[in-house]
Amino acid sequence: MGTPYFPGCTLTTKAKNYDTSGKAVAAALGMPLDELPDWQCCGATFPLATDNTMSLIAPARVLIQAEQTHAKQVTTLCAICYNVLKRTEFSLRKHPEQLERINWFVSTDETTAGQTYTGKVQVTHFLQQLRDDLGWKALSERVTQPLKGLKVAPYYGCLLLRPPAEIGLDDPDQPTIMADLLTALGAEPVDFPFKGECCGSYLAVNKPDVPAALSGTIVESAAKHGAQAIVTACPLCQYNLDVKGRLPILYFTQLLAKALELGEEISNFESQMSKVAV
Amino acid sequence: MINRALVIGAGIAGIQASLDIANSGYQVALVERQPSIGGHMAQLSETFPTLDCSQCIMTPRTVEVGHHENIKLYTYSQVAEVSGTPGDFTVKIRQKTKYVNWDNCTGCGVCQEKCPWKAPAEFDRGLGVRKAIYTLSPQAVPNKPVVNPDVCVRLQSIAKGEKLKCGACLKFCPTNSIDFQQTESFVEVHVGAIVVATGFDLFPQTRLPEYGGGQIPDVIDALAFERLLSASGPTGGQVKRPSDGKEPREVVFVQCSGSRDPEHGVPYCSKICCMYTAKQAILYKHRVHHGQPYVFYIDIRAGGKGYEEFINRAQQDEGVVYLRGKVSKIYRDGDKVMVWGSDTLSGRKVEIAADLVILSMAAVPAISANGHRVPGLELALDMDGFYQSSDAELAPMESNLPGVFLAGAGIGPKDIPETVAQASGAAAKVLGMFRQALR
Amino acid sequence: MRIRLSAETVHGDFVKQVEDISGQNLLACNQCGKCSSGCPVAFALDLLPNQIIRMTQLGLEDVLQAQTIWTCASCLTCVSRCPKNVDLPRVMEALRQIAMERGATPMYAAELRPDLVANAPQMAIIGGFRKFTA
Amino acid sequence: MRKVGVFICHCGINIAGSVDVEKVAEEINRYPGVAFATTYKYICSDPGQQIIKNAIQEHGLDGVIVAACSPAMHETTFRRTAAAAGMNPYLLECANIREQCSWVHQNDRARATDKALYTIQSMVEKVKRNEALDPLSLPLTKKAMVIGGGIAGITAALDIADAGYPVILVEQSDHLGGKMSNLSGTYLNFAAAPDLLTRRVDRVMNHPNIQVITDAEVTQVDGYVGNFKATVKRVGQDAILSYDVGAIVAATGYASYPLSRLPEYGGGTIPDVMDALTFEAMLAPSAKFARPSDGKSPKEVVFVQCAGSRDPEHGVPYCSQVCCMVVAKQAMLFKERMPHGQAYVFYIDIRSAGKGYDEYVQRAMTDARALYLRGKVSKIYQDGNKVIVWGSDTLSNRAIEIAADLVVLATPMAAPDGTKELAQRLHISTDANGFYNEAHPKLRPVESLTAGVFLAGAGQGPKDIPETVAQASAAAAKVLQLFSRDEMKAEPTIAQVIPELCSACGLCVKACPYGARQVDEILQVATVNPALCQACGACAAACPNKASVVRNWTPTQILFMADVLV
Repeated sequence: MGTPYFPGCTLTTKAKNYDTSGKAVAAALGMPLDELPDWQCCGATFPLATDNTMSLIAPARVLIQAEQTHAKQVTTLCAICYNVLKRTEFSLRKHPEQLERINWFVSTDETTAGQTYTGKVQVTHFLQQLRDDLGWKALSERVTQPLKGLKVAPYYGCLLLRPPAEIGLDDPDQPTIMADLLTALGAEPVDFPFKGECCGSYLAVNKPDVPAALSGTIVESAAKHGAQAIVTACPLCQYNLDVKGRLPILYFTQLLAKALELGEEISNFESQMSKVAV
Repeated sequence: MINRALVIGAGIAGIQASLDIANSGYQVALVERQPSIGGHMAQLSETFPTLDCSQCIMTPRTVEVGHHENIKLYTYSQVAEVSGTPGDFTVKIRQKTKYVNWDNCTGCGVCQEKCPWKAPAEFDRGLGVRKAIYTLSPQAVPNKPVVNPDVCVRLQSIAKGEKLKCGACLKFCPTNSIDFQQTESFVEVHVGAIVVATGFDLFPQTRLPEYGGGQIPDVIDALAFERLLSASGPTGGQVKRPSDGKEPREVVFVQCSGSRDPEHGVPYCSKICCMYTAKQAILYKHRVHHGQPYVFYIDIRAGGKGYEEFINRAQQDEGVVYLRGKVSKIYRDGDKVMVWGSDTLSGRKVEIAADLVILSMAAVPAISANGHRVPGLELALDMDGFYQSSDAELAPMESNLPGVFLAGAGIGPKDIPETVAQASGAAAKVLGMFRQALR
Repeated sequence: MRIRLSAETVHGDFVKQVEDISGQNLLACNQCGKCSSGCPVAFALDLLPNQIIRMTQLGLEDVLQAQTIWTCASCLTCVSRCPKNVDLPRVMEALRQIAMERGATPMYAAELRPDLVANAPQMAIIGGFRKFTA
Repeated sequence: MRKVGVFICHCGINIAGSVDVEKVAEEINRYPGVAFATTYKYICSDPGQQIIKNAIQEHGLDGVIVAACSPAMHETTFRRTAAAAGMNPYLLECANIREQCSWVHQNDRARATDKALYTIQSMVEKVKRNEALDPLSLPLTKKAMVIGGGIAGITAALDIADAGYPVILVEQSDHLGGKMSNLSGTYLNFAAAPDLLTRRVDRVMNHPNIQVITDAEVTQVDGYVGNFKATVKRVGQDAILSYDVGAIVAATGYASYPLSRLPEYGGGTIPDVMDALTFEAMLAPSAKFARPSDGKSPKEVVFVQCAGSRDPEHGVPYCSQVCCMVVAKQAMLFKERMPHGQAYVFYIDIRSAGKGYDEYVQRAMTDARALYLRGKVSKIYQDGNKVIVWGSDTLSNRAIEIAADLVVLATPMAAPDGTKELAQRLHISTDANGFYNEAHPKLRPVESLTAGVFLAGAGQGPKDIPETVAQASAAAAKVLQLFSRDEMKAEPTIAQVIPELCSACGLCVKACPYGARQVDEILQVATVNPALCQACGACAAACPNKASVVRNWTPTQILFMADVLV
């Protein structure tokens, strides 16, 4: 039995290849992801107001569902879902009275009657599982087709790492987790100063010129430092950066799939690499 | 080598230097131009950053000086002339006319009770009144009065050769210590070394016409506000504004009033204003809970132990509003005082209708402020009139004259801990001289 | 123009409301400017982050007219580097909520470019809108 | 039966204003044990003191109470008076009826008068049971140890040695001069400073009264004021040197904050991002003005102030005080080296408070054309052979980017590693930021709370050279003052152990905050070190057998006093 897994809206629609590659890779590594039954949207933004109980119900429901599986952790791939759920977990641990109210509210709904969140289950990102549960060394040993000579720039963006006090996955100013992954896969990580700069996020819908400008700088910088591709853990970053078409923007799971030789239909590696002339 | 030291000025610097020398077994002649010792520190309410009561931490020191067997006090006196060489100076001290025989006076205070003639009390920066015969404060050391000839009608009638007037003090003094025939006298002291600790005064408000030039009653300087805050002050520590005695609800503090302003003749930073202003704003808030203090500043200069933290406290815990901009104009509008400033951070011009305005006036050297220069003691002064150390950085306490040492705000504006350290430092130099002579 | 400061403005309901909603002590900010230094969208702002918090400190309600509060992408760069740990994104959120209470309608679904709505990831659309309806 | 005299002070109107002193005198006169009572306007005045002297002699008083202000004010004064009249000074006590009575009950004359009376009565009960004591005298070693050979230690050592006392100067490194020896010059008297320092170092090395021990650290300190035993260990040598000294000056200075703790500034990772001391070395006239990465001379240099300071989130809430001036100086030196270069300075507040300092910074702006920008830098990263700095100017309200050739971080002045440990060895305390605590922030800046241990320089908190030098001389003054006596007098009103009652349980040893207690294993009885005991009474409270008592503050006395008051 595998780890409960929360894909989130985007991974089942616009970012299907992230989802498929992610699941396949996990299975291949013997750490399968079991998608939560009838999960629902996490809310896509962590509510920042002090009185945010109402807005926390959506992400809290996800945690409640997850806890019913009696697993220790629930995994995500989408950086934004991860951020929202992780901060929710943090916030509910910090404010038991709020947790109590939410538990009560959710248990009044007959479909979820009696279900509560007690903090047993913890939110994690698949990257974290690879690092902490499997380990880079073990991973590299599983690689059958090392990505020799492939220069990839790891792009972390914002929500995978910030705010560090609540997320704690890696240092937001000097992250290494994706670079270490790339090394494990035999690729050559390209460090560049914009790895943690914002891509413009959801301004994509109402102020597209802002993400365009920001993403432009990011991609240019990566290219300037010799990257042949950019790897990310966030569908929104992927979307914003891809607009330029200057470099292929891949999910880290695609590179894993490639290195584990799970086939092009899973990894989508060649097709995306070939889209842009490097 | 004469193992006796002369200390000029009995503020906290002079007091500390005297005690360090006297407690090492050497004699000290301590000269102070005021009738009693303590200097400006005696005027302060509480001190930053610990909010210790100034009187309480200082009184034990003033009392110790008053009773120290190795310290001879010459208050209400001035050094008239210095001659001789290092190790053997002859100092001529002018003792101003007190019109009171201090040898008999017990300091009972009856004379001050009975005297009918009042004048503004300079110790309270003019906010309180004192009699023609006065001591600086009830806690004064020595606690003995002098007569102010400008106010005493008896002395004026004597001067004019008219029929003698008043004489209440004469009548009531239980020890017959009042002596209107007294004249100024001179004494000579022989000393081996000299410590000059003459301190600072405040730049006069009259020099800042755009801030009201001292004409607006509810625009006062920082020392005056200290007196308003002080439990021993004219209002017993209640914040009441001068014009109508009302409790001010909106209070504006104006930093760099004169300082950092070459155009007003004060190019330098007075160093202590940022901290005492924050302190005064906090104390005001403690006295008037619903009141709102504002502070106009250019840079907040909180370089010192616990100082930055103290400013943070003022800003985030005590709700003092800091506005980054120098005030341009202050004028009276009905019972309000209008302050025109700016906040360069929000990029806005700011106007505040204040009930009371406190000017953090520049600190200027007392010595040039009272124009008193001593023949035979030609100390080098810098362009601002402060004493010039032989090396500003590595020999701050050494003057251009061998055997003459410097301490405190007379060298340049500085806060109490730095002043006290310098004073002890100057004492070390004196002790070094005396001890070397032994060998 | 000259603004008139008084206890009413600097400790008025507006400031209190922002502090309540954001849970931040506005005066903890000493205007060092680090937030503006690092803000990725600074180029697209009409007021810089430090000005937003500054105007709020002073109770200047015209801060609500600023486009900045809508342009802020909540990337959290400022708060993760702030020396005084002031959570500026929460302040922005508070200002947005107050602005909306007062009838501000920063964006209409109908006005969005259809191609963007079609291609953009769900999270962008949901997130984008939630930000304006929190 | 004791004959107690009571002298009630009017203190002008300070006391008489709200206390009916005559009534109090009348009442107390009838109180058992009181042989004489009177009032006077100002008892502290000379005629007032005369009254006490006369009464002691006429009535043969063997107990005196002065009911006046706080004993902190005049206890010494009046005890001197009593001694002059031939009475043991420790049979005199002050009853505080001013600060603790008249001043706080100004509107209730009746009750203020009652309170004054009770206060005095309880004091009578105490004085009846006071023993006549003589001040203790302790031996004194007139030799000082100075820890730290920077400008602070050097100056303190010279001032003490010049006064004719031997000094042991212990320095951690292999040379004297400390951080200052790395400076190419100071602010105001730039050129002269290094020379002045060298001359001072030479004087120390050749001074007959100074013994310099380099490469060494103080490993243990026992004893107390006047009688310390300090052991010193030289690096790489097993030999332990031991010294008897009467006073110790801690002048251990500061350490630079590690660059690695500033990741967002590329600290430790970008070669051309350095701290101010490193840049100072680069500026040294002898050195080639070349940046680490490629040896080129930087044309555009960015100075980042408060790089860690005034930043609780980086663990440094305080201001480091000197950076504003150091940066201004370096900006000017840079301009001399690179006349066509441009310096930028990011700051929050310009803290040039000090004689001639503000003018100095103005010169950096106007003459050296350094561009000052008001905003804290957020991010620094390498871009090719440039270092990109992201800052802002909160005055023009612009976010700012500068492509620099070199970045200088004005990092905090921090307490050196090992400060805490040394402090513990010296039995002195450190503050939240690891700097030595002074006895009083205003009036005792160079004294620690442990008698005989003094402080100088940046070890007590960030400060510049003039302040450090003044402090060093001040610390020297305290040492000279201590050494000026032939032996040390100490108050006899300290803790005492009644051997018959003591079970050597050792509770008092734990209770004593001053390490003044020990258990004599042979005699099986607790002992008191008179030099360390501060008479706080913790031992008396802790002792299960009432074997520990503070002399003239015995449980019996306190009970009798309480009886009157409650």
